[in-house]
Amino acid sequence: MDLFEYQGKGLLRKFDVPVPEGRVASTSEEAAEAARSLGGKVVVKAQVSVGGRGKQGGVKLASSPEEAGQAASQILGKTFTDQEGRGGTVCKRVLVERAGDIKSEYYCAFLLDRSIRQFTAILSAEGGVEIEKVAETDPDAIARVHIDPLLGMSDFHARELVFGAGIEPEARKGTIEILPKLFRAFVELDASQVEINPLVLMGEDRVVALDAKVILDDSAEYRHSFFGELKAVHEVPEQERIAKEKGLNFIKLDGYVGIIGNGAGLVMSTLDVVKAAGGEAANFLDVGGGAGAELLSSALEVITSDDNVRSVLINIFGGITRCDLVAEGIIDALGRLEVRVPIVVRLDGTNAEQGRKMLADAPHPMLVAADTMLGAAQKAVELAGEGS
Amino acid sequence: MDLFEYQGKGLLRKFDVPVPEGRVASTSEEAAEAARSLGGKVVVKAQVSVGGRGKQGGVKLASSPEEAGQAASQILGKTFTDQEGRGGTVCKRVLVERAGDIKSEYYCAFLLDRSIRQFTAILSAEGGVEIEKVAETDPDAIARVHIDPLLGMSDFHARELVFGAGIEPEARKGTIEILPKLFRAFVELDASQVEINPLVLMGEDRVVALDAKVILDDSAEYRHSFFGELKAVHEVPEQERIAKEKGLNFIKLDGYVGIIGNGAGLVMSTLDVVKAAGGEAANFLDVGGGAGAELLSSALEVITSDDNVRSVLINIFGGITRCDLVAEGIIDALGRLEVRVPIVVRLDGTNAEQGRKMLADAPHPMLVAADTMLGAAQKAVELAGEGS
Amino acid sequence: MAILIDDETRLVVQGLTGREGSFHGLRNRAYGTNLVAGVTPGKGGTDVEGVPIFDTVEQAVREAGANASMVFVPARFAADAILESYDARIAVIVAITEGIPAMDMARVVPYVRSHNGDAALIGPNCPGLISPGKANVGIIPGEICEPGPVGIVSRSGTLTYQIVHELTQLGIGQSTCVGIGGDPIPGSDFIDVLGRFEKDPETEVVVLVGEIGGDAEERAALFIQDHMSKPVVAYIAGLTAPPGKRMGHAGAIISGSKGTGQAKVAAFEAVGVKVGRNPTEVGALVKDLRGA
Amino acid sequence: MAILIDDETRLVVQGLTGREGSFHGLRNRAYGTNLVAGVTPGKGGTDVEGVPIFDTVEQAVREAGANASMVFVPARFAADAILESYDARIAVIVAITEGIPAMDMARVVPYVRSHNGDAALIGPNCPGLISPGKANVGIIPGEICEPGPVGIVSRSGTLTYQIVHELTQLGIGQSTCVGIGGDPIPGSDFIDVLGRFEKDPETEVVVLVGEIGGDAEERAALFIQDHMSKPVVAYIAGLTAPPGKRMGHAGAIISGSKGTGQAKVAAFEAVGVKVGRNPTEVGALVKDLRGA
Repeated sequence: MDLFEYQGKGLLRKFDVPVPEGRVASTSEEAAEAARSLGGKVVVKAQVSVGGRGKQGGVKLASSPEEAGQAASQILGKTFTDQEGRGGTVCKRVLVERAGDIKSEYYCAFLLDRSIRQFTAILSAEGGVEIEKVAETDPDAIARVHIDPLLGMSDFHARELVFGAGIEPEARKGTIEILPKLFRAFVELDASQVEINPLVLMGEDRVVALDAKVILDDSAEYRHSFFGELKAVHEVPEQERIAKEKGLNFIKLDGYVGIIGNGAGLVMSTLDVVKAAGGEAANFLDVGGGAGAELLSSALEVITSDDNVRSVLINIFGGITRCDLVAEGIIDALGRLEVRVPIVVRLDGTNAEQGRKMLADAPHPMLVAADTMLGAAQKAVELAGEGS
Repeated sequence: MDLFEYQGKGLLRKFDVPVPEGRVASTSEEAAEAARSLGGKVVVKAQVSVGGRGKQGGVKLASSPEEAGQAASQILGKTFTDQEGRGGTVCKRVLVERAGDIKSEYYCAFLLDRSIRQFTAILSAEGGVEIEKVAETDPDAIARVHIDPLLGMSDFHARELVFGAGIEPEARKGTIEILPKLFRAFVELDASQVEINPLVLMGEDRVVALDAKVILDDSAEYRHSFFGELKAVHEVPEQERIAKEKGLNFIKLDGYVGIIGNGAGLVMSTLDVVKAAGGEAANFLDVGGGAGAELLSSALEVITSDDNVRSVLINIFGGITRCDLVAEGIIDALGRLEVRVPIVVRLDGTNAEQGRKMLADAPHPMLVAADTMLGAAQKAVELAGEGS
Repeated sequence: MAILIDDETRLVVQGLTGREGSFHGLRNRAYGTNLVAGVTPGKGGTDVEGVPIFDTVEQAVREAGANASMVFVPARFAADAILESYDARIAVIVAITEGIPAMDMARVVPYVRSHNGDAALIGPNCPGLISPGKANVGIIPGEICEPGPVGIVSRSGTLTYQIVHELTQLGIGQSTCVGIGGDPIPGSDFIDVLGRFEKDPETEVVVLVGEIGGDAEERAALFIQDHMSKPVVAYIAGLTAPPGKRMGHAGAIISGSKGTGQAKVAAFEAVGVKVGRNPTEVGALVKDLRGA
Repeated sequence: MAILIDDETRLVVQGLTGREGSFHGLRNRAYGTNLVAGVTPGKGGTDVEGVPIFDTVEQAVREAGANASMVFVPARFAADAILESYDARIAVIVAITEGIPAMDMARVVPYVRSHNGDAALIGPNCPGLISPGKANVGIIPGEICEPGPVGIVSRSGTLTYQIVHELTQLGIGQSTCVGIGGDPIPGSDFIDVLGRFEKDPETEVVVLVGEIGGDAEERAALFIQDHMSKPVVAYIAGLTAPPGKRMGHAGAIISGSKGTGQAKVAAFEAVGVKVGRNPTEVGALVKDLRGA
């Protein structure tokens, strides 16, 4: 789960990480009130989980409560896209923070490096910009250390980062102090990433996390009581939300061939095969392992509710999943839904013959059987009115 | 530092280890008052850091505040010896604890196993007796697991202990819960040993630490604020206390040849050589590395204040320690103290010639120079009026 | 021969008394796997259809001679279960459980790998492995496999079945099929399994089934170049996945400039590994190699 | 040749700007040790009598080519300093510092040992080591040593000097003298050092200096029996120490039935290792062996 800045900062504060004083507001009145209680200059920041909000007008300085209210009204309700200009997420909240005198901006991140099975910590003397850009233009400003998960972070790691990145002398002490706190937060929050950009040097040699991008590991939800609360404010598109509630792994895409499969790898492969056959997938939908009739029926419901879908491809290779139950789910869905697009079904593996026979015995005008994965993809693309 | 039972239990309580409710008392009135506030039957236990206090009358059951007071008056002021009947420590405090219905007694310990560089946890289904005896009579009742310090204790370690030792079913849950708490206490307290004998099963399947023998690592004192407070109540023999204050590592022994050396290994070797020459060492005194004149002078003061000492052997091999400073310290001591026993001095290593010359230039009737370690030992034994 | 599991395998299932554990454990036994024990704390002394249950893996090793384990316990207990098997000196630990927190595996995997070169952890979040005709440990359907000369190593489950199916359809059997799982830190990666296939006399060709995300495939390509004499055919799922979209597995995320399907295909082709464009073509490429 | 340190040693001292660190570091340089760097965080760019100071060990390795380190920082910073050297791929780490909490070393020692077979940690709480005529890293007085064929490994400091002195008096020099220190968990134990002496062509005889407490000597005896072709002479200090009395070192406590001086002597004699009754006799025994 990608946390909003204010959520991430709220968690970091529990680990004694210095962050600016601030309040969350979801109306311009609340924002003005927040600015009033904070006093002085404030920054009003869009709370959206996409990068590059600054360039899109999502961060505004305000020197009075009135200005803060105005800034909030410009930001709230605005749609933000990701750095490639894709997607779109409407801003529902702003974070109003006391503005301070920033002397230097750094970058800091903790993440899990799969290749070496260790944590990696990154510190850069240049912050406030994308770390990839710094890596290109000034690689010497970036220091990296690997931290063995069995040993944890030791003081020398922090020193190697600070001296390695060439952090200014007056910021050394503060940075050496903040790094182990961030590491502890990273580990104890079950984060897959803690990124502070920028980490800033302020007056009195204070080093403060001015922004925070924290990603939590959903698998660890069971051992953190705060997960549910954080999750509650995250909104996902309606169709994805319904799918998730039903236990389906669903992602909306831009095409017109609806895809249902079991197992992420097989579904990705099915997407590739549909593309190769000249089609465009309307979605990614993985029913997971051991799906029963009800889940399959739900999956078909989710897919066929999308008006962009012109044909559906069901590609199941039974393992734990039993093809007879898959067939039962399809028959059920066809009975209770008004299905107007062709549904190409390919079944193999556990109880495949039985499943195929069940479908053959329950003919439906929209139901099309296919013998192979490639054949099924071809047929689904053809029936969508496209194809090579 | 070996903690008293009540100190150990106080620390374990911070780690949620269940221990009986109790109060410390240093007079019989306080003990009676403690029993009154606890209510019902109580146990009055001598707080001494030697084993086997039970056999020496150091643990008494009392069913009323009056009985508790009487028990305390019998225990307080009593001298307890170690299990071999040596030494002697006067009991200054009792622990008054609520008595409970004990269904079973177990044994549990966490310690550092040097040979394998891991922690070892021991659980025995037989407690309340010496673990060495159980090891002889019923080895199957003892389960051991090794815990890698890098990984820490995992749940399976606790299960292996509990099922391995054959703990009764009703005590399994409680024991599996208490073990990780004891482990955490062991690690976080910087203990070199946490021993619970007995660990008991009480009513409602509760598993409780009825006794606690906790030894803390003195090297870790700097990171635990509670060390000083615990230490304050520990009394050491007068001579040892003075020596310690001066920075000397001193242990009183039963013989008559006073020994001063630099480095524990060399001092032990000197003791052996004195014994081989037919003498008995009066003490072990290590001035440590880099001792200066003042420390040497103090060392001589400590040794010669012992009336049992009939001769002194100073065996110094200079490394960081400079023999000229050693000589200076000896000369200083001879000047300011009334030394009535012969002092045999053997100097080698850093600045030895200079030191020897200084001593030769400052003759004193009690000062005897020796060329070798063996020769020095022989002479010291002879001058004590003994020898082979 | 085969790799990791075979006729000598003596399996203990951690969680055999659970619904999933008993279903798959007994299914593995029905396939011919020598299922010698189950472990469920507190249920020692009972049995599941004749398979004795022990309280700890250590007992299962000592009393039933178990040398391989399958972990089928819920995610929150799985890291501990893996460590228990490791501590009991189980040689092959197969963790099917999905949803184990990454922080747990970040400690468990390096620990298991660094301390004892002999123990192999497969998974977690994997379908297990099968040496057709010898032993099946996990959830791969045995019916679709045939004994033969092709080793398969894959990050995904059902996609592996698809590829096994393609091979079996062509009359080409498998020495061992290993699903290493889709977690960020798998107990064994492509390289570990490729190294075993290289040494296995029965394996003649290896099929590697990868996915977008991470750099495990790129590292495998380098390993193949330096250490493999046997031919390898690769397949990468997700070539057309839009960047940044999560595709089910944690492993299937495009991270930065690396990890794209195209980069992986290029890495394999650069070291002479043929890459099939779809599962069917993978079968055809293997057939060509066998024919050559 | 010699073991662990020699003419190729390029030493960095962690804590060179401190009083003790500079005294002994410069003394080691005066002996002939190639002292290439010091490390003190925040003092990078300065120097101590011409020896450049760096902020981190990693910089000292990269810029000054350090391959050995001596840790002279206070106990509370010492575990971190050892790990820093290890992380910077220093091959020989000599920790002189005493009083490091056992819990710290319980993590550091297994970590350093398990992850990289090449790095040797000597100490902590040790006098260091010297290869006479080549290099001296630590506090052993160089004047008492002579180059020669005897390897010495010892748990104590000044007692080692005494034994070196006995040998030198008899005209017998030393290849390397290693003080492994008296802590409960030493970075290197007798076995590690004995193994190195066995492989060192310059070492012909080994003297092992032990103490009461623990079972390191007993384990060394078994190692000698199984793996040493070179003769070993042993000495055990504390044979007459009363049981249960602490004798300065944490290592010098009698624990249970094992660890007595008598048990150690018996263990050595059982494998044919001669045990001197005092330091002088150790010299005589070595002389006999050399004469034979």
